[in-house]
Amino acid sequence: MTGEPVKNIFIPGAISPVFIGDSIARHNTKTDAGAHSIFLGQIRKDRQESKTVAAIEYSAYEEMALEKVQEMREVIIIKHSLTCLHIYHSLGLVKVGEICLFIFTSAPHRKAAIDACGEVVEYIKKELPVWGRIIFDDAFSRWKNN
Amino acid sequence: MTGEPVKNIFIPGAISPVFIGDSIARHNTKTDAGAHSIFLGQIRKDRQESKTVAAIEYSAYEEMALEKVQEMREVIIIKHSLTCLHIYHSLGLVKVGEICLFIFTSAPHRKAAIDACGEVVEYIKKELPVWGRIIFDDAFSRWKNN
Amino acid sequence: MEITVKVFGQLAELLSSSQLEFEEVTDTDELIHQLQQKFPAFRSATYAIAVNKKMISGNTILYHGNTVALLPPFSGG
Amino acid sequence: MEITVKVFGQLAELLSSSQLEFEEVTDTDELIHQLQQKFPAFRSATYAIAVNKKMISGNTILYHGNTVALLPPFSGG
Repeated sequence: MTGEPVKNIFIPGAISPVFIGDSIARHNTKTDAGAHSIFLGQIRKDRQESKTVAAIEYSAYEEMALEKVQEMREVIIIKHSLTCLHIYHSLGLVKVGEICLFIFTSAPHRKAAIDACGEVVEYIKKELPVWGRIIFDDAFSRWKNN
Repeated sequence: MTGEPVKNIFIPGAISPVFIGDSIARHNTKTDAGAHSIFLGQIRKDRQESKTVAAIEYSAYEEMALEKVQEMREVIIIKHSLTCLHIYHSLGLVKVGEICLFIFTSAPHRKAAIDACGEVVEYIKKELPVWGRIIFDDAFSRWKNN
Repeated sequence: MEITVKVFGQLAELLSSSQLEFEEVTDTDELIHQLQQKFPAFRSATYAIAVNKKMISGNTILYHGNTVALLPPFSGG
Repeated sequence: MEITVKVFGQLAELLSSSQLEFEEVTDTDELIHQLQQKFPAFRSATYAIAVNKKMISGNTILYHGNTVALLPPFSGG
């Protein structure tokens, strides 16, 4: 435990490409970094039983999710000697084509950044108390399962 | 061979974060994509024998590089059923903290996007006729080796 | 004694509530039993349990002020 | 007969040129031999050879108009 303050990862609604571009731009001062790996989750226009996905509405057990992410952050940063690690997940409604997940790892060399990013994606999908409700174009909805 | 026209991958100087943000934004119409994986190479302020890296100057055998990338593109897109694949590499001078390589893969699901992105990074680093000349803060320079 | 039960996702729909309060309940097994009595549909639900934001795997004694969360399968990202 | 030789990276420095023209050369072995005669420092260089943008691994016959590229170890990205 490095004791850094708990960071919020939740963003209301979609994550904007401008926000992502700005985040990348700010890393030009991180001159120890030689490699950045980014994962973006985007709402896919899936077709299921003749319905088409229009959006996903996310909810979370926020306090628990932030505690879990914080523990995972510290483990992953040390394990891969990361320069930095940023995680953002949407809450509320995110429409088809919009971004709901943004993971950004930086390290001196590519292997650490790429491996860490992949591990964080798996963690977020499997371990984080977040739920997605899929909303179809006919307004019918059902709970997503990963 | 799908016979698509050969795309240029080379960009003069650094790749700007705004360009990357715009590229992400344009993918909101790619509604078959559920996952994007991005790799960015950034010039690291390395210290070597008491010198500090200030920039890297890239040159390439452009015609051959574009032919090779085109062949690789077609193989990777089919192998991972990608929605799309974009590759950009700087030519000329790129300073510390600036971005010299931008790889962007999109697929319906995360595994394909992540695996493809990693494979393209390795290909670019090992197979592409591109050369980097490291320029130190004392104006001394030497050729980079991967 | 006061135990807060937070309910998420499809379970919140099933129980028509995202938060419940319990007065007399000594452990998580008893809590689940009381919930099943009150909400028969809850019997067939799939969920994990967290006490004070930590996942538990067996029956766990509850103390005054504990928060129990009922977590259906995660589906973030 | 005309063969264009393109030279890149550290090799272009070594040969003080990024492009050379050869008139009489039948294959890549002979070309390398002529280059070594002309540029003694070239003997100790590390490089791969491409003919018309395709990597070759053994001696290759050259034809009028061929472009030979001498490629030091790649260091992109």
